[in-house]
Amino acid sequence: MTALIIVVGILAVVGAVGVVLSTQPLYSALSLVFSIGMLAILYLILNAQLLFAVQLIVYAGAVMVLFVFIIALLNPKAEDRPILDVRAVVAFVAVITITAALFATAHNGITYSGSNFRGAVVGASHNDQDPAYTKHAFDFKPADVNSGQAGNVQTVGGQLFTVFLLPFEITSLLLLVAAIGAVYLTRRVPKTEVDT
Amino acid sequence: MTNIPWLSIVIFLPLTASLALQLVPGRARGLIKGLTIAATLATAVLVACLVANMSGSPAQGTPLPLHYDENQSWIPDPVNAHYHLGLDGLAAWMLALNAGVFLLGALVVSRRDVDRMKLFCGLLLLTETATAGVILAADMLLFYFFWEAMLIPLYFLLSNFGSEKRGRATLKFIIFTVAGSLLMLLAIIYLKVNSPANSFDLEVLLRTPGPAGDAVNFYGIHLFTPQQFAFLAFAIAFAIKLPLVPFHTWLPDLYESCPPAALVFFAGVVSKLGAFGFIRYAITLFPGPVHDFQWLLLTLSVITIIYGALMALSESDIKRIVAYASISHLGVIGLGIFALNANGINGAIIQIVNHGIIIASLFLVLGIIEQRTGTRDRHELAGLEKQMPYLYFFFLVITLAALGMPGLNSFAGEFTIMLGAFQTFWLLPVLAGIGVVLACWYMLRLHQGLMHEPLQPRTDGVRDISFVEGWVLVPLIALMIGIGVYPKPVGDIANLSTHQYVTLSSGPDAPAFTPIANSGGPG
Amino acid sequence: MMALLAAVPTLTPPTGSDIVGLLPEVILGGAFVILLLLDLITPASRRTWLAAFSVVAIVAAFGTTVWGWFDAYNNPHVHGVFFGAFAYDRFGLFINGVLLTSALLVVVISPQYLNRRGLHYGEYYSLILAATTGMMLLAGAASLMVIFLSVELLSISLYILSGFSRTDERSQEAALKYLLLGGFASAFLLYGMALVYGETGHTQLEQIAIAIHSGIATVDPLLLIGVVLMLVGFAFKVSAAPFHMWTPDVYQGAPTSVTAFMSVATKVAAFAALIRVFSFAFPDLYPQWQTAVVFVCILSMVWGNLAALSQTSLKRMLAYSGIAQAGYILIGVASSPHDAGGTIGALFYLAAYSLTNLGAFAVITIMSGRGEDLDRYASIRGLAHRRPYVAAAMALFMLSLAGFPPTAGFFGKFLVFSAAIKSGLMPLALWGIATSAVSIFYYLRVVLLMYAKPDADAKSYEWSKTTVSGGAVVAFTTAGTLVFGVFVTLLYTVATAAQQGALPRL
Amino acid sequence: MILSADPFLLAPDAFPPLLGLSALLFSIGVAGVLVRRNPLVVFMSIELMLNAVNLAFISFGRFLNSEEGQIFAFMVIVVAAAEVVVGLALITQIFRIGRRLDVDDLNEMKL
Repeated sequence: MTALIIVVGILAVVGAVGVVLSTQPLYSALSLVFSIGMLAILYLILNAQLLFAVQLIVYAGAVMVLFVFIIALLNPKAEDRPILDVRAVVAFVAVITITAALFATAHNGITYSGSNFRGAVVGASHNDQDPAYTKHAFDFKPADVNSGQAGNVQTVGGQLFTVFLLPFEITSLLLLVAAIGAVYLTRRVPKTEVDT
Repeated sequence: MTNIPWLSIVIFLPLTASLALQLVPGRARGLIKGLTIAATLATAVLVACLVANMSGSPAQGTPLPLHYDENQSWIPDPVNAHYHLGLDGLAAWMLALNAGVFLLGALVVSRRDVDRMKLFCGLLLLTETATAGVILAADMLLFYFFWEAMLIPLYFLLSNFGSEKRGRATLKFIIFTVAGSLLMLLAIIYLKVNSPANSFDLEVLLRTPGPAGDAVNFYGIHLFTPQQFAFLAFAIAFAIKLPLVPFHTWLPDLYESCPPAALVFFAGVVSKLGAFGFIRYAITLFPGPVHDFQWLLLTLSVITIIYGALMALSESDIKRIVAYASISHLGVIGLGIFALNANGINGAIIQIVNHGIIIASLFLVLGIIEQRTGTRDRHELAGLEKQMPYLYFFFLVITLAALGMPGLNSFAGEFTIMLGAFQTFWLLPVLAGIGVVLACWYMLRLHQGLMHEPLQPRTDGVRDISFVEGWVLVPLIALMIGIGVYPKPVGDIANLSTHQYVTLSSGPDAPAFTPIANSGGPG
Repeated sequence: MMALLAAVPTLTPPTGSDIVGLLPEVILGGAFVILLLLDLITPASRRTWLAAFSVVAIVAAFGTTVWGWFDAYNNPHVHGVFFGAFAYDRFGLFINGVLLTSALLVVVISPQYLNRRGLHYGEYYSLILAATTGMMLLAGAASLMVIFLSVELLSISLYILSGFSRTDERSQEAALKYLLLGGFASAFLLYGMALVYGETGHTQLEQIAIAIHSGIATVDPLLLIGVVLMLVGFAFKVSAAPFHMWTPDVYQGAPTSVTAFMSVATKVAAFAALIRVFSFAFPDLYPQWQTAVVFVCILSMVWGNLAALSQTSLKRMLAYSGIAQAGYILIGVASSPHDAGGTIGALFYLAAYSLTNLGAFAVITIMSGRGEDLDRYASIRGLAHRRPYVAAAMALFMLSLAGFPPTAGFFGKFLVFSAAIKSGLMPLALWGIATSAVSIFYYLRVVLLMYAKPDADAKSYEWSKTTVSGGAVVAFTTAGTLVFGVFVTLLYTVATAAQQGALPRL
Repeated sequence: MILSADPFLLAPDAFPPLLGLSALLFSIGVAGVLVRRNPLVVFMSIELMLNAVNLAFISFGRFLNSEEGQIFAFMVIVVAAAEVVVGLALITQIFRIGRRLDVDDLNEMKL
C-alpha cells in the first residue's frame, strides 16, 4: 500500500511544482486540479470517502472552475520576469528545510516510529486484531459503513451535527459573509461614490 | 487629628479649580486670573496652616514621622498599591515652597505675555496638583504616578508658550526625564517584588527591606547586586531632575525658552524635586548602596558646582547665566545630601527652600528686564540703576542672597551644608568653596554690568517696575532677609524629620557619624 | 469499539444551556442576518437607521454579556458548552465586553464618515456585525476548529471591509494584500493545528491540555513545530513582528473607520485566543514556547517603534505603534504561566489599548474631509488652534499610548512590566523600557504638530465639523482612558476575575 | 519501508511518507507564495498549502482513528471556498479599475 501512496504522492508533487513553475496562470490552475485529484485518491486510500467526494466536487469542481473562469475573464499575461532570483533561492531553501524537518521528525521522531505509535498512545487502538486499525485501504463495504468507524460518511455526518455543531454553524455565517462580499465587491458602482 | 483629608484637599484643590476654569469663557481674562490666584492662595493658606500646626500635631508611624497621614487601598492585592499621603518635616517645607511658588506664578501671569490665558492657568493648576502629589505621596507607585503625570502639564506649558527654540528644548527635557524615570519604574517594581511585605508603601518598605541579592554575574564579571542596580536607577532618575553634571544638558536650553511665568515655578519647585527624591527615597531605601556610591555622587556634586559656575562665567545670555548658576547651587544641595550626615541633610533641606525663593525671584527680575528691554544679552544691558531704582534695590538683595552673603537666607543653608561636607571629607568644602568664590564673581559681574555701566541704547528710557510687580517681589525679599536673620523656624520644622533620614540612610552596617550641630544653621 | 468513538453521543441536539453560553454571539449573528434583510427595505437616504439597529443589537449583546458575567460566576463548574467547543467563562466575556464596546463606538462614528466618502451601504454594518461575531467566537473558542473558523469569519469580513471603497485603488490593494497574506498565515496556523492534533489526538483545548499535562503527548519535535506554527499564525493576526508586513499598508489603505475597528478589535480577539491557547492550554510547554514568544515580543517592540519614528502619516504611524503595542502585550503573555499578573496585565493592556487607539482613530475619522483622509502629518499642523477639544483628546490618546500617567496606558505597561520582573524576565522589561523611551519621540511629535502655529502659506485643510456622534465617541474614549488611569481598580478587578475564570483549567 | 503481506493493509509505516508528502506540498505552496507575482497564482499556491494541511489532517485522523481530522479538513475546504470567492471578487474589481495584476505592483503605499 505504501508503494501506491508514494506513486500517487509523487504525481501530486509534480502537479504542485507545475503550479509554481508554470508561466501561464491557466497552466498553473490545471496543474493544481491535477494535484487536487491525486490528493483525492490519497483520501480514498485513507478511508476518507466523504472527503474524497468533497475534494472532487467542491475543490476540483467548483473552486478550480471559478479560478479558470476568472483567468479566462481577465486573460492575464505570463510573467515576464525571470523565475530565478533572490526570492526563488529563499523559497527553495524554505522548501528543502520544512520538508526535511517534518519528514525527519515524522520518521525518526519519538512518537511516530513504529513501536511507539501515536495512535496507541493517545487512546486509539494499535492492536493488530482491531478491525479499525487493520482496516484495508479503499475499504468501504456497507458493513463497515454501519459499524461507526472512522472514515465513513455516516460517522462524519453524525459527528458534524452533534459534537461539531458549533463549527458547522459558524461555516454557515462564513459562507453568508463571503457571498455578501462577492456581491458587494463586484456590484456596479453607483455614480454617487466619491472617487479619491 | 480630625478626619478631614487635608492633604487630599491640598492636592485636589488646584485640580478642581483647573476644571472649573474650563467653564469660564476664554475672553473673561480677569475672571480667569482671579480664579487662579484665588485657588493658589487658598492652597497656600491651607498649607501654611498645616505647617504651622505641625510641631503641635502628633507624629505617628515609623520609620518616618508622618504628622498627617492618609491611607487607603488604591489597587487591590496582587498589585497592592495604596493611596497613601503623608506629611513629614521635609515634605512640609517642600509643600510650603510649592504653594508659595505657584501663588507667585499665578500672580505674575500677565495679560500681555500669554495669549491663551485659560489654557495657561489651567495647566499651571494641574502642575501644582502633580507636584503636591509628588511631595505628599508615601507610596512608591503613587509617587511615580504623580512624578510622571507632572510632565504632561509641563510639556504643554513649555511647548505652547515658550520662546522660538522651545520645541527641541522641551523634547530634550521630556526624553531625559522619561528615560530616567522609566528605569526608576523598573526599580520600584523590583523593590516591591523583592520585599517580603510585597507592598509599594514607603513605610512598609523601609520597615521590611528585601535582601540585597548576589552580584549579577555577567560573563564571569561580577557586576553590582540587584539592589545596587535599583539604587542606580533611582539615582539616575533624580540626578537628571536635580541635575547633576553629566545629566544637566536639558536645563539651560529649557530655562532659556521657558515662558517667564512658568519659569518661576519650574525653577522654583520642579527642579527641586530631584533633591527631594534623593532625600526621601534614594538614600532611605538603599542605605547600603548609597554608601557604596557615595564617592561617585560627591564627586559629581563637586563637579556640578564648579562646572556650573564656570559656565555661568562664560555665558552672555542673562537667562543662561542664571540657569548655570542654578545648576551650581543645586550641586551644593547635592553635596549636602550625599554627605549623609545630619548637618548635610539638614542644610540641604533648608537650601532647597532658600534656593527656590532666590531663583524664583531672580527669574522674575530678569523676566521684567527682558520684557522692558527686549534683549537678554549681558553686553547690551547696562545702566539700569538710573532707570529703575526700585528694581536696582530688589536685584541687589537677590544677588547678595544668591552668592551666600551672611545675613541673607542662602548663607544659613550653605554654611550647614559645608559643615556636613567637612565632616565627611575635609577636601569637599574646599572644592565647593571655589564654586562660592566663582559665584561672587559672576553674580556681581552680572549685577554691576546690568546696573552700573553707562546706558546702552536698549536700556535708554525703560520704565521702572510697577507697583504690582513691586508687591510681588517684596514678600520674597522679606523672606530672604527674614530667614537669613532668624533661620530657626526653618531648621525646626526640617529637624522634625532630618534625624530620621540620617538614621535610615546610615543603615545597619554603615559607619556612624557624629553630628556636630543639630539645629538648623548658626541662628 | 474504541473509547473515543464510544464517547460520541448519538445525534444529541444542543441543549438550552449550550445556547445560553453563546447568547451574545447568537444575538449578534442573528442581527447580522436581519440587518441584511432590513437593508433591502431601507431607502438609501435612511441608512443611518441601519446604524441605529446595529447599535441596538450591540447593546443587547452587551447586556447579555454582562448578565453572562454573573451567570458564569454562579456556575463555576461550567466547563464549556457545545461539547467543549466553546468556553462560557469570564475570560471570554471580558473580551466580549471590550469587543462590543469597540464595535459600538465604530458604528457610532461610521455614518458621517461613510456619507462623506460616499460609501454608505448597508453591507458595512452587516460586515461589522459579522466580524464582531467572529471575534467574540474567537474570544470564547475552546477548540482548534472553532478558533480557525472564527479567525476566518472575522478575517473574511475584514478583507471585504478593507476593500469597502471599491473605486479607491489603495483600498482594493489593501484588501487584496490583506487577503493573500491572511490566507498565507491561516495556512501556517492550520498546519500548526494539524500537528498539535496529530500529537495529542484532540482538537479541544481542554483535552489537549490534559494530554500534554498527563504526558500522553510527549514533548516531541513535531508537537513543538506545531506550537511554533500556531504562534506564527496568531502573531500575524495580532500584527507582531516579523509577521506584521501587511499592517501599515492595510491600515493606511482601508477606510479609516474600518482601520479603527480592525486595529483594535482584531488585536483584542486574536490576543484572547493566543492567551487561551498558550497560557491555558499549553502551560506545560512553557519552557519551549517561551523563547519563541520572547523573540517575537522583542522584535515587535524594536521594529514597531523604530519604524514608527520615520512615518509621516498618522495612520501608518499608528499601524507601527500597534505593532509595538502588540510587543508590550506579549510581555504579559510571555510571563503569564509564572505569574497570573501576566495575563491580567495583558487583559488590562488590551482594554486600555482598545479605548485609546480607537479614540485616536476616531479623531482621524471625524476630522476627515470630503472624500479624503486627513492623516498626513502636514494636515494636522495647528489643529489645536481650530479644534481645541479634539486636539486635546488626541494629545491624551498619544500620551496614553506612550504610557504616561494618569492614563490607562500607563497601568497597562506597569502591569506587564511587573509581571515580567516577577517571573524573572528582567531583560524583557529592559527592552520594554528602552523602546518605550524611543516611542515618546513619535507620539509627542504628533502632539507638538497639533499645537504648533499653523503655517500662513500652507494649504488650509478642510477639517470637518465635529458632529454630536463623533464628539460623543471621543468624549467616551477620553473619559475611559482617564478613568481607568486613575481608578485602576475598576478595570483591574474585572481583569483579575477574567483571568481566574479562564478555561481550560487543569 | 516494508510492504506488508496483505497489499491493501494500511500499516503505520505508511504514515511518514504521508506526512512528508504533506510537508513537501506545503513548502512548495510557501515557495509559490514567495516567488510568484500574479495574485491568481499566489492564491493557487495558498490553496496548495491548504490541501497539504488537509492531507496532514486526514492522515493523522486515519492513524489516530478519530473523525476530527476529517471534519477539520472538511471545514478547511469550506473556508478555502469562501476565501476564494472573496479573493477572486477583489481581483476582478482591481482589474476593473485598471490595474495590472502583479503582487509587486501592489505597492502604491510605500514605507
